[in-house]
Amino acid sequence: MSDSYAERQESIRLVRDSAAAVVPGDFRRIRDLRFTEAGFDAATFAEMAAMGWLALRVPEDAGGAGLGMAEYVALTEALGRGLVPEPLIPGALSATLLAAAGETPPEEYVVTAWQEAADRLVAPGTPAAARVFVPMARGAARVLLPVREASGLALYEASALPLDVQMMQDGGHVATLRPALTGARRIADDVAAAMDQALDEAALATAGYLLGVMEQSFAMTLDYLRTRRQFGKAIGSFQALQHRAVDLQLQITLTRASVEDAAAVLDAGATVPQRRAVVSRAKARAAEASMLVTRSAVQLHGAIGYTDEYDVGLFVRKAMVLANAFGSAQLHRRRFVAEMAEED
Amino acid sequence: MSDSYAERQESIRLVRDSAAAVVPGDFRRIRDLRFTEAGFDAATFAEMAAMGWLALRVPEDAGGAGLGMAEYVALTEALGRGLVPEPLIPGALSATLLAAAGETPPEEYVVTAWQEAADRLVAPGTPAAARVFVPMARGAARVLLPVREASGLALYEASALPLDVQMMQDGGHVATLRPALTGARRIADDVAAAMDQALDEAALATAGYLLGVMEQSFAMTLDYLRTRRQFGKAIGSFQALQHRAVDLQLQITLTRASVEDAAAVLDAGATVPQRRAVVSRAKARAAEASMLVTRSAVQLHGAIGYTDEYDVGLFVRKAMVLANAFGSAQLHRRRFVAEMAEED
Amino acid sequence: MTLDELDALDDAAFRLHVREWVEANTPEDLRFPRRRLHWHENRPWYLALSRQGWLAPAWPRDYGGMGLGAARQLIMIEEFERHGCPRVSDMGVLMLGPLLLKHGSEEQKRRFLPRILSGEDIWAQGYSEPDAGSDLAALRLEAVLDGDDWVLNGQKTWITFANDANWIFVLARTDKAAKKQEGISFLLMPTATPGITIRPILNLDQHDEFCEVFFDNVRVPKDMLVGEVNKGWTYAKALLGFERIAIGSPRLSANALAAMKRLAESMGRADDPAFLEMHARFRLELADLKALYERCAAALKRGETLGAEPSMLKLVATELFQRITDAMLELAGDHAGLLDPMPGAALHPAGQFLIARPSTIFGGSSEILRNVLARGLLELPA
Amino acid sequence: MTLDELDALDDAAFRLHVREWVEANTPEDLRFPRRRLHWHENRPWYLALSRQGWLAPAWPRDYGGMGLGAARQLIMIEEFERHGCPRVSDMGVLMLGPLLLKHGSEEQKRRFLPRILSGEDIWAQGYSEPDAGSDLAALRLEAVLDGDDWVLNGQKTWITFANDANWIFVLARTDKAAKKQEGISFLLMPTATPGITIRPILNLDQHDEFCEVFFDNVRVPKDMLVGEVNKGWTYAKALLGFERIAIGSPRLSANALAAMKRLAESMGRADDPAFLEMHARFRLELADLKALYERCAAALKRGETLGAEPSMLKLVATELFQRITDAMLELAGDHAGLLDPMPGAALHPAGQFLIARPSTIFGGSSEILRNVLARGLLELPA
Repeated sequence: MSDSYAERQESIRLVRDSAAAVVPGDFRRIRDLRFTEAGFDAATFAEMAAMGWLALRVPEDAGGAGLGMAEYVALTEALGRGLVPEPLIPGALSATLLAAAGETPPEEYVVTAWQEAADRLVAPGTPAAARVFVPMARGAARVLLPVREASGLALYEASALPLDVQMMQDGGHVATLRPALTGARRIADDVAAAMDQALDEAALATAGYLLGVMEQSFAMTLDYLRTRRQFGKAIGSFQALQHRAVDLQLQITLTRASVEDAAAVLDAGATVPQRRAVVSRAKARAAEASMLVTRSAVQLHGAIGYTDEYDVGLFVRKAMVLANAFGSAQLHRRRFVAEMAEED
Repeated sequence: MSDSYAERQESIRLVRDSAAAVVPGDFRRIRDLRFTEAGFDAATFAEMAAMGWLALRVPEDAGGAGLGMAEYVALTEALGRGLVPEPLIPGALSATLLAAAGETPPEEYVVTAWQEAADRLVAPGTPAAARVFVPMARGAARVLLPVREASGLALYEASALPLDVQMMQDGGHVATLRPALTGARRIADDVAAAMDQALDEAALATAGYLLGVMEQSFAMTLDYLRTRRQFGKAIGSFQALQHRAVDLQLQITLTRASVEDAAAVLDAGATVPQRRAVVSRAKARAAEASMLVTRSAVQLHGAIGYTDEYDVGLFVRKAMVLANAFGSAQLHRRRFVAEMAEED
Repeated sequence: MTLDELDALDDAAFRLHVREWVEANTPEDLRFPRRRLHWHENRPWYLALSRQGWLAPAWPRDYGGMGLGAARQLIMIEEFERHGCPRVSDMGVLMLGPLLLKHGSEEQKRRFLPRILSGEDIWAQGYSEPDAGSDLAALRLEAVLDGDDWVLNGQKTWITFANDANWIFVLARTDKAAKKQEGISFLLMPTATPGITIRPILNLDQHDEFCEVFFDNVRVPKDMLVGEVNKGWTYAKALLGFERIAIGSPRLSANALAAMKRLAESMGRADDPAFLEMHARFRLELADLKALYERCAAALKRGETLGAEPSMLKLVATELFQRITDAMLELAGDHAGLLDPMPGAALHPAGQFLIARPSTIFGGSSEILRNVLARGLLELPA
Repeated sequence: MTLDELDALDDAAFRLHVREWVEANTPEDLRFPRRRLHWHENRPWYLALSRQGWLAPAWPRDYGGMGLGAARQLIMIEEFERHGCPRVSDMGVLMLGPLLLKHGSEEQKRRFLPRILSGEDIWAQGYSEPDAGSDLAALRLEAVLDGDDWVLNGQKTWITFANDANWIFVLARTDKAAKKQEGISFLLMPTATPGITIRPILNLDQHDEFCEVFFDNVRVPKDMLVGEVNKGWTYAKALLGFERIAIGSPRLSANALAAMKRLAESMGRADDPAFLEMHARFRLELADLKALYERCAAALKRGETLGAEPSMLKLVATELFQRITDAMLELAGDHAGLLDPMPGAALHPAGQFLIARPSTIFGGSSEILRNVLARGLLELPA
């Protein structure tokens, strides 16, 4: 990660460009996949894996792309702009765990069932505890289970588990899984440190995705303000709406500064407390700002923004799902304070 | 307090009209009294006492006017509009205590030194504790001291005590007094209940004063918005400023509803928890709203609002002093929650 | 109890009587509905009110109403709200009825009012258009006189439950040469009239509450015009203020805040000091909203006319409702994104969040209300 | 160390060198001043910088400056801020110097620049007028050519420390017939010129930071015009952006937040969960402001030109500063109204609150900046 600034920017640009392949100009594909069985398209997921995105954070000598968090958040930001439903972030989390255990990064969607309660960012690994909010589980080829054992946080692979599925506002789903270790394959003795880091990286990647979500919903809102006319003029000429738009832009600008700063800190080799602090800061900001921007986008569109058929509503519903994924703003505010040394 | 609505409104109107006597159209008198020894005018105070305002809440059979809290907050609102510096509220508090002890309401400024720490609304009466934030003490003719004794919260009168004076932003002052009971006159054995009620009434009267402060500073701001021109038109025609003005009006409207509702609840004969809850609600709202309105008034006036010679600044400096007098918004929010039964 | 007997009660006894009847007669499964109910859902409650003669508290008794003053109407509304009675398909009762009573011909009154009271006719209100929402006077639905018929061409949108209604009243442009607010007329027609097409619009809450209505050479007989031609805007505008008092009720915020507390309990955060602080702030705001609402209600009960208060009330109430539901989403953690209510709890933060959205858009958007208050109440220059 | 020797250092060594010198040479009693200092107060620090040759990092070396690039200038600013160095009477260094260097005659440069560096001349900036603040181009101070002199009549206001300055530069209208932004010229004169009257204005913090300046038939020789006649607005506007980066520094908010914590300790509230929650939110906001500031600083260090960023930074920084000081007042309880610092503690919540006020008014008010960003950055229509 010691490349020059220019080299780094070029690498990020390449990632952004490649993302264009799965981010088309309209949201037809996104709409068609809503509320379907898998909630995403396996072929598109495979294409993303083939581009090396699943293993983007896996070191090159472990079969990955060995890229930095700066590239990862640039990628998820691009995906967020397109509301891409393929579960890259949970898939990449699993790839990182598998790589840490010495296994080849997968090509298909492998989901890790780490969460035991709502609004958590730790994997207790309680052997018998139900695993909740497992994202897009019906489309997963394999399930990884962290399990607390004497050796540490062991990692298992289980092929099938009973599912209890709940649909989400964005058209995807989450599942509750009950661990069944009978016949499960034991992959590693202790992935505790890798798990912690992977969860932080997933939280930051989610912040990046939310940045894309708010950028795009804001861009659509600006277009609407420029073209929609009321009382004989474009509504974007009304000063109260202009100032509101500027306030939203400030939130987007701050979110970008926060997310990209966090990525840079991680890429520069942060200590665990530093990593936690900057990730929590970025995720807290992205969660709050994405809700503000997407719900304001609906308000600024007026009545049409409240219809399901108009695309701007897709963004608020995506933010409703992801703002709290990998920890709510509340959780991250507290973690930030707990991890931060006193301010200078 | 069981008069008809129309009778009550007439009584309130009379109080408002009489207040006009000490609330002139300009702020010359207010400016002249700033940072002077007493901080207020003894003759004006005597005039206010002569109109029966000090003993407004004292029952008629005890020599007072026997009016309700509705009249009292209408009066303090009018005084707040004029930034009247005479310490009516602390004076009335003392009058209420004296009346409770069977004494005649005073004609001059008697101050009660009840407070032992910043941001409190209880009078512990610790015998040796310094009494702090005693308002306008240099202009007081007499000082009352509540003192905790075996009999309850006894009340003493002390003629002179060493002063440590601090000037305030509004041009008045507060003093720290050290109790000296030698030679003090013992007035009553237990004024605990009267003290509690008097403090609540003072807090609500302060909320009324703050309502007047924000009403008047907002009215001046509206005038300025209507007349000041920039970029070729009145700045009040700019929509962003219009919406800001509406938001301030909403706060004023809510404050009025809150203050007048609290006064009505007290006048209807509230229980102690009910009284505490509604007073705290009104004072919390008035404290926050008055700071918002007066500081926004400065901002909306632009550079001129930041000068000492322009009157709008007098209002923010008055609010800075009174927003936290008889308890900050924080204190009152907590007291409200502690006293309120669960919401329906 | 007859209307005369009701009149003889004092306010407290009247309230008690209403309360007892509402408790006994509101269907349990319709109370505190999460969404506005379709006609096929609210019909039992509509018909219960109809049978009791309580459907139209504001209409004169000559026309089947209760003929109550504002104070008694408010007591009824308060009791309905307290018991979570659902809103019925009420465009006929609330909007068309008062308008016909004021501007309709005697024949129109005798023909339409009884069928509203009986539930035979369910009305939809056709005002908004794709380019005439907040700027309603910009409407373009065209009505041209052809022999004895008006011929309508154009489109309406955001028509609440047009898919439930068998009749619709519309504002249509009958004089293109006139100024914006003039040249608009008020017309009535069955939704089954040839040329009318109704298309439901799914909203963000996945509910088909709104519809688009298309008019393609729709012929409406001349006698279906209400009042004078080109005066429709004036008639309609006088009634538009009505919705604002209802939407200024603290009930929605109170329900949301109660739900927030249950949510905090289910998340194990009910004793969390940060939650308690936030909750306390909302409780204070709700209490002040209630004080403002009751102040307006008391003025109405005294027979006073309200000026800017309903608009201020709507701003305060709807924006508080939104802020409470915004905060609920953060509190809900991973539950915030659930499409359906949370398993095992009658809680649905996402649903309440979405339902809070349109309250600042419809019935006078927050932006428009602020414009109007700035000019009208604060007398700021244009 | 000579300038060439400084050039030879890498950034880290340069920063260390600056830091050591600043630590050793900033007068202790001037650090972290509560208010902007008068010339008689900041003079020792001004002269120390002058003696060291560090007063004008941005000026070319030919004219006595350090000739540093943006990166090194920022390192110096960062170190000055870290040590709480006071702002000096810097209108000559920051505003007039760059303008003369770009548009002044060689004679003007040779005459005025050395006297700025030596502290012989202290300059005031005369731009704003009573009816030309945010709308600066509306200025009306009139300059009419009479023989070899310009004759000035009119008034300036909000002139920072005009009472300290012996020279003043002004924008004056030299062509009334031209359009608003045209017909404005840039003129220099001693404040002792006959006909000039300076009146200090007390601000809310009871500080005489600003002055009114009246011009009554003030005669200014022709050669005191900078550049071309009627081009003054263009010259001045190009420099107006400068102040915004400095005012976007997180330092003021950081200092206020640190003071808030000490205040909470002195109030016995440092462990109060509600305080901790509020403080945590501000810490997060401050950290993000720092990230944004450092992002802008890094771009400047790379030699990039900033567009809308300084304006955004100013909005974020000044509004955060205000919100922190707003919250401090509530926390301070009865201390909030004190005219002077709290007894026994180096805390003055009222002072910080008042000092935070003008930051959103001067140097581009928040309202004007939002207008400009809406049109320029967001490309919203006029």
